[in-house]
This record gives sequence, structure tokens and C-alpha cells, in this order.
Amino acid sequence: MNPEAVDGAPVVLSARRVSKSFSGVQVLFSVDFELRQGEIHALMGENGAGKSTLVKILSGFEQPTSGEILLDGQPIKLPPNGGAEALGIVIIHQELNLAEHLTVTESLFLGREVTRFGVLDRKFMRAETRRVLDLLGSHVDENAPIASLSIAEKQMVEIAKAISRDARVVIMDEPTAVLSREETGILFRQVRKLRDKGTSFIFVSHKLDEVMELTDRVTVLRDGQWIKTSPTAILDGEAIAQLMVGRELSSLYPAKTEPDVDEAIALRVEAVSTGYVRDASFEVRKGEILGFSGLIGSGRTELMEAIVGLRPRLSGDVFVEGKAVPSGDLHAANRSGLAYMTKDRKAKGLLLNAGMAANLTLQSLERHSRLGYLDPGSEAAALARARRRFDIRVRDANIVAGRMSGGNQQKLLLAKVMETEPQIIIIDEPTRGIDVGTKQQIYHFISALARDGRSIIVVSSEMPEIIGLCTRVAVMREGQIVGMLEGDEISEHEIMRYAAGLKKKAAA
Amino acid sequence: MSVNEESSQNGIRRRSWRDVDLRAVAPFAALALLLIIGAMVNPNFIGVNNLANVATRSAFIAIIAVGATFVISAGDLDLSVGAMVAFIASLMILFMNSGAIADPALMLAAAVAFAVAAGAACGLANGLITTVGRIEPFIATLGTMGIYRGLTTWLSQGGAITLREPQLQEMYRPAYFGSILGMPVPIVVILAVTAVAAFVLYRTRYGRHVVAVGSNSDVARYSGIAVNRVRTIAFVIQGLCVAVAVLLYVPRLGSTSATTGILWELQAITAVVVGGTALKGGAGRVWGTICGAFILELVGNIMLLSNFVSEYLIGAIQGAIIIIAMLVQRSLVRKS
Amino acid sequence: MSVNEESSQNGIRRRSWRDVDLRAVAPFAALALLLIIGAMVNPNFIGVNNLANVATRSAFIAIIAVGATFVISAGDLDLSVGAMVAFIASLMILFMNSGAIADPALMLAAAVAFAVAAGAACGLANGLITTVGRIEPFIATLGTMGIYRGLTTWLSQGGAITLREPQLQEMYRPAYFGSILGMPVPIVVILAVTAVAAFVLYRTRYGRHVVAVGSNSDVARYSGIAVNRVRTIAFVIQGLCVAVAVLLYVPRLGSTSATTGILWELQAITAVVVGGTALKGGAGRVWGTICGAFILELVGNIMLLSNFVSEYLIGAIQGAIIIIAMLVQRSLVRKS
Amino acid sequence: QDKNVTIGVSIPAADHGWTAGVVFHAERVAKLLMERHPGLNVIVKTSPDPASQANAVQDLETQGIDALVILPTDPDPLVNAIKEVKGKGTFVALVDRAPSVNDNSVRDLYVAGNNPALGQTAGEYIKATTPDAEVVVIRGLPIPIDQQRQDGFDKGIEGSNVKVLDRQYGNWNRDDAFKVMQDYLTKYPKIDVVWCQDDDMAVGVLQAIDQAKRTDIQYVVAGAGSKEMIKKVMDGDKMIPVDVLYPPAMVGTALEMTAANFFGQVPVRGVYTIDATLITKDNAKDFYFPESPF
Ligand SMILES: Nc1ncnc2c1ncn2[C@@H]1O[C@H](COP(=O)(O)OP(=O)(O)OP(=O)(O)O)[C@@H](O)[C@H]1O
Ligand SMILES: Nc1ncnc2c1ncn2[C@@H]1O[C@H](COP(=O)(O)OP(=O)(O)OP(=O)(O)O)[C@@H](O)[C@H]1O
Ligand SMILES: [Mg+2]
Ligand SMILES: [Mg+2]
Repeated sequence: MNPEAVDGAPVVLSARRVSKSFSGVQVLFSVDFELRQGEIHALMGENGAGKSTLVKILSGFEQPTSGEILLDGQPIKLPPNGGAEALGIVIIHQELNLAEHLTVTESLFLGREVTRFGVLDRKFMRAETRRVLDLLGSHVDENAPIASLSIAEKQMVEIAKAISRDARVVIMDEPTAVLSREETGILFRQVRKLRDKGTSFIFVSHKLDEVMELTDRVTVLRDGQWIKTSPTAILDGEAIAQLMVGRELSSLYPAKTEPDVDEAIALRVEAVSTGYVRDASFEVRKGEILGFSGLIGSGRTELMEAIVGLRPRLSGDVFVEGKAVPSGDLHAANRSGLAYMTKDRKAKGLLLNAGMAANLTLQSLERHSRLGYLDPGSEAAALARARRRFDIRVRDANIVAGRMSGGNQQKLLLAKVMETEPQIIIIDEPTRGIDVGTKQQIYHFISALARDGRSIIVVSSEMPEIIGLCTRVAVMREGQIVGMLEGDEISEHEIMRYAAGLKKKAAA
Repeated sequence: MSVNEESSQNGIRRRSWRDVDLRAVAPFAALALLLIIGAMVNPNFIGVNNLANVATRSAFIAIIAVGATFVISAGDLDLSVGAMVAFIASLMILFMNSGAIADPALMLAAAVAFAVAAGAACGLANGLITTVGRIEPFIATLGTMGIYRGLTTWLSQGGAITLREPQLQEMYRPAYFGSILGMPVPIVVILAVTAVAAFVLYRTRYGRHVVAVGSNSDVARYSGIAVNRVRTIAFVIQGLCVAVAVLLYVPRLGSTSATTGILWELQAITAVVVGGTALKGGAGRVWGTICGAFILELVGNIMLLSNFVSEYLIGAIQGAIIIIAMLVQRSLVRKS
Repeated sequence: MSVNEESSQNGIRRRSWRDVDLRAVAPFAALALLLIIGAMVNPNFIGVNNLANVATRSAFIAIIAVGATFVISAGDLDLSVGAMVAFIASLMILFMNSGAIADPALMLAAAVAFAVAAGAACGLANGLITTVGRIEPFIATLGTMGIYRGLTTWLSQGGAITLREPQLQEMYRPAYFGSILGMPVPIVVILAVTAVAAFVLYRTRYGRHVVAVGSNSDVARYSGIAVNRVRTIAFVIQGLCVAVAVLLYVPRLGSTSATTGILWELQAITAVVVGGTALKGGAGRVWGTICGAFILELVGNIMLLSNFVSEYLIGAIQGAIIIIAMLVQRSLVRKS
Repeated sequence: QDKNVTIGVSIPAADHGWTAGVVFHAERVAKLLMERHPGLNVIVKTSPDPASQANAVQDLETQGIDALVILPTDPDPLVNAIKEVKGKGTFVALVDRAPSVNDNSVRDLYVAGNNPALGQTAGEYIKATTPDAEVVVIRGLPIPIDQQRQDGFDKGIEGSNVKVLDRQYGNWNRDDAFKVMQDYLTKYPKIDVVWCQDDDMAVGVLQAIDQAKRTDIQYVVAGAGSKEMIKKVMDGDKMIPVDVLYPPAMVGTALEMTAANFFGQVPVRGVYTIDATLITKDNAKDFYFPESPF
């Protein structure tokens, strides 16, 4: 749809002068927002700006402290806990929202099971699930328990769940943060198709290129305040970033500095195999940033987990500065200076009901204890340091991790791993859900670490990140390292050719 | 990203979650193992008579445990069931002794309805205290356990409450001692209750919701499920199962006392867990539960029939066997 | 990145803190309420003597419950503690009766060391079966409960085991009946054990790890915590606490039998939960646990001192009081 | 007399038939005595296990008692608690269950139920009636009084051909006794006599025999003297030809004697043993209390 057509379209859902406070801490300040029929409306802002809070209010999961919500121009009090679905408003939450014990089909139909004479019509529901998953090009088995899926697969299930509901308004809070480009592409095709049929979308994302590509209008929030709403076409990435951050951004990526060729080898991985990963070998030098690229499910995470000892290795060796690291012993790996940051911050990264300090120091408590006695002062100092260093923004210093905004959780996780002061850091999806401004900070931070002589492995599905940051890139495919790119070879095109299996290097 | 590589992934990934199925089979493997051991211990063991005895007497725990499967799947726990058996049995016998209805058949029917209603009411009380009162189910049902048992002691003045009408007793006896098509009534009842429960848990919307609530109550709430109602109904189902167990219990001895059903709650929970349902909630295996109840009864039966265990050590060996049975299960699941 | 929003942080940051505190305070509020009720029921109640008695006799459950706080915080459960008390007490008395060491003081010291070692060993067994054997703690410890109690029955040959040496008994008696600076020894022991436990749980690395494991074992594993070791050690701590309770139990009655400690596991768990620790794991409140143990004893004491409750109804009223105490707690927390 | 006396009575909780009888008789006699002596106050407290009974004794002491009548759940674990009370000069009457050391340091009065005799009487009856019987035994709980009964039984059948096939615990619980009996019937093709030493357990035993339709079992010997079993004896039930008396009313006897110590002329001291009388068809009606719960 072109902007003019949208311009004339009626407003479906809107927020008028909406404010929101959590136990006295205000996070939204009199925000106005309008969603028209058949438009894709981007909602942007820094981490903690209040995007998720606003969309939760627009879908009834939170009630505004003041202000009102209008549906088709009529003020309405949205029913809580997903009841707004009956009004045609569906949301995909930023945090995954599936029960681990249920199967894909069961999750998709949870709360609106189809029955015949009171008996579940399982055949119908399975078929319907399959149909929607196929529409999204997902190969997830409709009978698989949610617990057996990867995060990306879970996200696809969430998306399938939302778009299968024939909604008038679909709200997507960072749906693509864990998706590959390919999957994102399929998702966008479906979104456009539905938009053309008149469905309206709110699209929350930190990926500027996606916003530019997909959306009709953009609304920017900063610190809980409405800043601007305007057609996407008249803005460019720079401009949006500037609106969000409130200042001009310098270049996103720092200048690459290649390590000396004769720099010592910090990490050597020899022929590591696990159930899925076969014969992976590579080296990282001191001061090097090595990227790992590949399609979703190509085995990058499994390889990294095997290296640091989170998974047993079936064979192969890992050497840190020449010394072997035992298999399946994370603590030993940590002690030898090797650290790993998980991509699954909610299930594996943070204790959601603990505060920031407890999370921050969990992995490095020995640094904060004297004769086995924990020193709260030292922990508080570490927290103050980390908040400064990673710009962790919370309005309430005693908030539990689960209540922090997604991006700030990610920063806290990174800070937690860095607390162990590792020499070699493996970062799985470093900037998942992080706003541009902070992204830039994190990239510079990584680069500074490398210049300091540390070695960094960046596992990422975001191609620009890999290209902009790494001096060498390994590409994985179906459990094997199929290519190792250096210098000018590092380009989106080359990486894709390896990842898709069109090209293969004899030796990695 | 090119799409032509799709072919390599051809179709849908069906994989590691297969071993979930194996976990459902594991209790039956443990049961088979016990049967073999039993046959070796005593030739009488494998006789139809003995096995029917064991199955029949497992009825109380089995039926109660079926109810417990719902409560546990929904992420709760009910410690009051043993006391509830004593309480409902007392009420039922007192009702029959009251002679309110002259015709014995009518009286019996009324007493059955009364017991079922009492069971549902007790379950409802547990459910409401837990959900509306927002008290940990462990504590809430420990409290009602004290209440139900205390009331029973009070009703019976510490002694036994015995069914007085010989005519009623005669009429009611077959409900435990009779058989249908050659199968003892209690076994028929177990199978019927389990079949209904399996249907409800696996084939109805409510069953789905139970599992969802037990697996992640926030997700369930966000999906528009009335979490508290689902949990409360699970407690009511537990109460109904207890009532059914009472319906079989009363005709057996025709009497009840304040000691009736002591520690049955632990046995029921054990049956559920041995049957493969996790205490953390989110998955229920009704047939496994029945299998667990048989296993528990069988272990005791084998001990008694064997001649080489001192009566002092029976408890110890029973404990060891339960642990070993669970280890067998685990190793089965792991190997797959 | 703007920093100007920092300022808004300072305003009201104490808030959520406070209701955490309130939850910790709630059990103490319930305790205070009970004290007031008790004072109204019987004037003797509030006497130093009676209160000291109650505190003293809560020692066994309180000390065991402190250990249970660790196990529960780590997300596990130990049902074997009651049987473990009986078992360790039997072993300890048999050891003292054996007369292996002539000098009574030495003998006593050796017996104490022996009991502590036995406690640690029993706890270790529970821990290993649960973690290495990967069996649900409920079942694993139900199994060891049977084992410990069975072994006790066997050791006592169905009777009681009584400390024979009068000299030893005389020497050991003050460990329960004596007092230090006017305070009964058991109270001193409770306070000491709790202080140490609070230190370990709140101020050491291990304590942090326990809570992390109980709250999300995956996160703990990804943080380099040896999850199974942490859980096993929690069971060992539980075993040590049981041993300490035995050290107080033996001088009190000088004898033990296979029925010693029956249902203490339920009481200990109840104390923990009444004290504000959630059964799901992930948070431990040691002082709350002690408070919970006092509450349980007090309820019994008030029942006994009041003369208007039929003894048949005591159980019922106790159950009701526990539920009411929890409701009071809840409403306190909610209001904040 | 305007003498003010408080007597504390500590007994097991009414958790099975016999103890229910104890509670009944304690209450009955307490009421009776308080009517007879206006200055007398009797406080009855029940406890489920030794540890809580020790607490109850302490609580009674807190209320200021002149005498304690105690029927211990399990005697040995309670010796210290009793001594504590006695040490303060309180009159102590011990009922039924004796600790291993049972002398004046523990109690002033001992009203003894005779556990060994309960076993012995049953054994002697079986020896006399069916000298070649094959017997299965259902025990109670693993505590000393159960052991004493077993020893008494063995003494009773000594020197005869009576053979004990098996002994298992039935926990003084009818449901457990039912199970154990079922398994005995499976295990042994021929059983002559069942000795289950408790009337509550006999209920389960009889049902199990009935269900198996076995005719080889000649009779069941239980014990205690519940009204149901005595009724059966009175009615000439073939399966229950006799019962061995172990009257819960003994607590009442002890209470009466204790009261007599304060209100009567002579001090009451020493041991008073209540026999384990064999109840037969002839004397049954003397022991039948239809209004008792037991
Ligand atoms: N339930 C809650 N209780 C207390 N504070 C909360 C709660 N939910 C959100 N907040 C706070 O509100 C602020 C806004 O959070 P929100 O999740 O809306 O940010 P966001 O714009 O979605 O950020 P991100 O891009 O990181 O996801 C944050 O400071 C967060 O900590
Ligand atoms: N065809 C397949 N057969 C079996 N297992 C597969 C297959 N494809 C993927 N897997 C599973 O997927 C996992 C590999 O995913 P992993 O998370 O390591 O990949 P990744 O490259 O990090 O992708 P992501 O972007 O999702 O993190 C392994 O655990 C493996 O068991
Ligand atoms: Mg967000
Ligand atoms: Mg990955």
C-alpha cells in the first residue's frame, strides 16, 4: 500500500495520552499513538524506551495508569490476559510465550481448542497447524514438544500462532530478533499479504533495514515520551537513529584492527565432534575477532557449547594457550580464561526473579568473596561499574531481571559474562534485541577488548555484524565448518554461498 | 538467502523427542520386571487369584492416584486425600445408619450420591483455599488433612463407625467382593475410572488446559485460560476420585475409623510419580499412574510371599526396590 | 545515550524491596498473633517457663527444618529425615552401648562424632541417588525413608533401643536439659545452627549457588555452577542437621524405636513453607523456617493448654489454624 | 472435703480402636470422679507419638498438677519426661506399658496391663485347643509392647506341636491386616489358626478369609476385648471362639486409685496387675460395654 492510501484509511486502534507507572516508577509519559487500517506501523526506540509496555497496553496485557485506548474510535477497556483476541487484537510478545510441555499444535490452539461434540478434533488442529507452518516455510514438526525446539523455531511457532487468528490488528514485538534473514523474508511476505487484505500491524524492531523495508509509518519513543510519527518513506535510517538516540551517531562499526600474523594462538580447536557437529577445527589468535556465520541450526551453538564444556565432546581437543581443556567441564574452561555467553538469555542466561547484582556476579562470585565470605560492597561496586560500562538502564535499581526491558537484559547478560574477565570470549548473538545506539557501544567494546589482546568469537545471524566486526569468518553448514573467509573475501555473497552449500573449502 | 537449499532439510525434522514415548512405556517395563521377579520368588504369585487380589486391593490407591494425576499435572499437590477417605467414609456410613430412608435400595443410592457430593465438596474446599486463598497447595491441603481427619475422629469419638443395617451391608457387599464377567468389580472400576480420566486429560479441552497450567501458568493465563478455575476443578476431580474409592472401601470392611487411609496420600503421590508424571507439573500419564499403583502393591505382595526376608527388613527392601525400579526406568529412557 | 533519566531513578527505588521484606516479616507477624491468642487462652501460657518449654521442644523440627530449607531452596525435597532421625539415633545408642571405649567422656565424644558422620553419610546417599541416579527427589527419599526406617526396625528387632550406661546417660543429660547462661541448651543450639545456616545461605558463594540452582538450574549450569554438586551438598547439610537434632534427641529420651520421628519430614517441610520459603525452590528464608517451627509447636501448645477443645477435634483445629496463619501472611503481603 | 487437687491424664490419641477405648474410659472416669469430689480437677490430654506426649506431659506440668496418670505411647522414650515430673514431687501413676527400668524412681503406682500375658494366654489357648495347629501371626507395630506379646505367645505354645508359619506386621490397622491375611492365604495352602493379637486387625482378617472362601482356618484369636468381638464370642461365632482381655478401662482404674490416694484414707503405692483374662462364651457378658466406642 502506498502512504497516500494509508493516509485516508480509518484509524483502528489508538492510544490517547497514555501514561504508565510500575509501582510508582513512570515508564510512559502521555503517549499518543494511532494505527490505521491496513498499515504496518513501526515502533522504535532505545532499550527501555517503553515500546513493549506500550504494545502491552494496546493489547490489554497491561492497563494504563492514565489515558485511554480507542478501538474504532470508541474508548474501550481492553480485557486482560489475551482477552483482546476476541476483539481481533493479537500480540506476539517480545519474551517467548509458550509452555514447554505442550506440542506445537497444542500451543497453536491453546485457549481456543477446536472440539467436536466436546472431543478435541486433533486431526483438524494438526492439519491446520501444518498449513500455517508451511505458509511460513517452517519445517517444525507439528507434533514436536516445544521443549525440543530451538529459539528460532519457537519464534516461528509464535508467529504462526498470531497470524493464524484472523486478527484485525497484529502486534509483533521484535519478532525477527531471533530469525534468520531467510525466515524474516518469508515472514514479511506473509505480513504484506495480510496487510493487503486490510490487517494492521505494529512492528517493534531494532533492525533499521527491516523497518525501512517493511513499514509504512514509524513512531519513535524516547525515555517513555512520544517523539515523532511520520511516514517511513520520508525518513532514512540515520534520521530514525538520531530521533531515537537524541544525538547523531558516528559510524556503527569501529575500524578493524587485524592482529599480527605471529601473534600467539589463544584457542585451538581440533577435530571436535558432538552428536551433530563433525570434525570442527579452527584457531583464534590473540587480539582477533573471529566470526561464525551460518544458517539457523547449522550447529554453531552446539559447537561453542562443546568447546566451553557445556556439552560433552564425543571426540576432539580444545587447547587454551597450549593447555588442553577437559571435556564437559565449564568451570575448568572458565578458569583457563574461556567464557561463553548464551543466546538464550531467558532460559539459560539470567535468573529472572533475582536482582541485577545477584545475576551480575553469579558466574564470578570468587572475585567478590574473602575467605568464602561474600562482600556486598564489592558486588555493589561491580554493579555500578557494569551499569556504566554497558549502559544498563533501569528506572528502579532493585528491579528483578525478569522485569527489565529485553535489551537491558541482554546488556546485563553480557556484563555478567564479562565479569569473569575472560581472555577468550565466545559471544552467541551479541546484540539480540539491542538498540542501535547500544549496538554501537557494544561493537566498540568488543573491538577494544580485541585491541587489548583478548580473543573474541562472535556467533551471529546478522550478516552486517559479522562483516563489520570480524577479521576472519568461519561458515558452518549442517554441523561442519565449510569455509574460512579472510580479508576481502568477507562479503555477504561469499558467506551465503558457503552457508547454502554452493561452495566448499577443502580444508578449514 | 537462497531457498534452493531447502531440499537438504527435506520436510520436517522429527527427532529426539521420540524418547518421550519411551518414558511412557518405562513404568510398564518396571511392572513386567516385578512380575518376573515375583514368579521366581513364589509359584503361587503368578496365579490368577493372587494377581486379582493384588489388583483388587490396589484399587483404592489407584483410583485416588488417578485424581492426583490431575492435581499434579496442574502443578499442585493434595495431601488431604487419605484423611478425606476416612471423612467421606464416616459420613457415608453415618448417613446409612441414620435410617433416613426406609427402602434399602433407595437408601444405598442416596448414600452413593451423598458420598459423591461430599467428595466434590471436599475437593472444592481444597481448590478454593489453594487458588482463591493463594496458599501453597502443600500447606493448604496439609491443613485440610488435619481438618478432615480431626472431624473423622470426632464423628467416631475415636473409635470405629460401623454399618449397622445387615440388609444394607448384604446388598452393598458385591460392590467390592462381586465380579462382572468374571472380573472383580474393583478392577472394573479402576479401568473405567482410568479410561474416563484418560479421555478427559487427553481428549478434552479441559485436559489440555490442565497440562498448560501445570507447564506454565503465565502462558496459560495469557492464552485466556481461567487458571484458577482449571486448578480448582482438578481438586474437585481429585475429590470425586476419592469418593469413588470410598464407594469401594465401605463395602469391604463395612466400617471405618480415624486410622482409615493414613499415609494414603503419600502412596497415591508415589504411584503418580512412579507412573512417570513429574511432580513439577505439566504432564500427566494416567495409565502410568495405574501401573505405578500396581507396582507399589506388587512390591508389598512379593515381600510377603517370599520367605527369605525378615519381617523387620521388609520396609528397607521395599524402599530399595522402589529406587531400583526408578533407576531401571531412567536407564531405559536414557538409552533410547 | 542520554543519562538524564538517571535522576528519575532515585525517587522511589525502595519500593519493591519493601514488599520482599514484608514477606520475610509475615511469619513473625503470624507468630505474634499466636502469642496473643495463647495469652488469652491460658494465663500460664505467656510464662517464661512455658515459652522456654515450647521453644526447647521445637528444637528437633526446627533444626531439621533448617537443613530442609537448603534442600528446598535448591529445588529438591527430602522425605527421609524422620526415618533418618530414628536410624542415626539407633546407631548412636548402639555405639554407646557397645562399650568400645571405656572412658565415658571419650565415649561420648566418639559417639557424637559418629552420629555426625552417619548423618553426613545418609545425606550423601540421598543426594547421590537423586542427582547421579537422576530420580525425582520425592521418590528417591521416599525410598531411603523406607530403607532407614527398615534398618532401624531391624536394629531394634522390633523393640526399643535404650541407652544402658547410667553414667553416660548422666553425663549426656545436660545436652538437652541443661542451660547456658540461663538459656536452655536446645534453644542455644537452634540459634547457633540457624545463625550458621543463615551465614552459609546468604553470605557465601555456596549459598548463592543453592538459590541459583533452585531458581533455574539451566542458568546455574551455564554460569559454571556444578549443579549436581550443589544439590548433593544441600542433602549433606540436611543430613548434618538431622545429626544435630539426634544429638539433642538422644539425651532427652535416652531411647529410640522404629517409630521415632514418624511424620517429622512433613512437619519440617511445613515449618519451611510456613516460614515463607516456596516449595518450588529458588529462595530460602532460614529465620522464617525457625519461626515456622515455633508456630507449629505453639499451635499444639495452645491446644493443650486450652481446656475447651475436645481432644478429638485437636487435629481439625490445628489444621484450621495453619490455614488461617497462612491467610494472614498472604493478606499482609498483598496489602503492602 | 475442700481439698483442691488437679490430676493430669496423658494418654495416646484415639488413633485406633483400643486407644479410642482408653480415651473413652479416661473421660468417663474423670467425669465421675469430678462429680464425686468437688475439689478435684482432671485434665485429659491425648498425644499421637512419644515426642508429643513428652510435650504434653510438660504442658500439664505447666498447668500445675498434683498427680500424673500416664499411659505412654511408648514407655522407654518417655522415662525422662516422667522422671522430670516425678522429680518435682508429683504423684505418678503409670498405666499399662512399663519401661525397661520400672521402679519407684519412675512412678508411685503401676497399673499393669499384662502384655506378655496377652500373648501367653492366646498361645496357651491354641496349644490346648489345637495342639498341632499351623499358625500365622499378624504383629502390630515395631515397638516393645508388640515384642513382649510375641515373646509371651512363644512361651505359651512352648512344648507343643503348634507351628508358627509366618509373622508379619499389620500395624494394628484393619486395612493392612486385610492385605497381610490375603497374602498369607495365597502363600499357605493350609492354615489352621490366625493369631492377630488385636480386635481391630481381626476385622480385616475375617473379611480376607471370607473373601477367599477358605474353610481350612479353624479360628482366629484376637485380643483387647472390643464390644464387637465380645459380641461375637457371646453369640458363639465359630471363627471367634474366644478373645483375650486387655481392657482399655484400666486407665480408669488407675485414675480411681490415684484419686483415692488424695481423697481416701490410705496412700496408694505399688503394682496392680490386670490379668489378661480369656473371654469365653461363658463369661463374655461380664465384659460387654455396648456404649463404649470400642
Ligand atoms: N512489570 C514491570 N515492573 C516494573 N518495571 C517494568 C515492568 N515492565 C517494564 N518495566 C520497566 O519499564 C521500562 C520500559 O520497558 P519496556 O520493556 O517497555 O522497554 P522496551 O522499549 O520494550 O525496551 P527493549 O527494546 O529493551 O525491549 C523499563 O525500564 C522496564 O524496566
Ligand atoms: N538435520 C538435522 N538433524 C538432526 N538434528 C539437527 C538437524 N538440524 C539441526 N539439528 C539440531 O540443531 C542443533 C544445532 O543448532 P544450533 O543451535 O547449534 O545451531 P546454530 O547455528 O547456533 O543456529 P541458531 O541460529 O538457531 O542458534 C543441534 O542440536 C542439532 O541437534
Ligand atoms: Mg521490549
Ligand atoms: Mg546459535
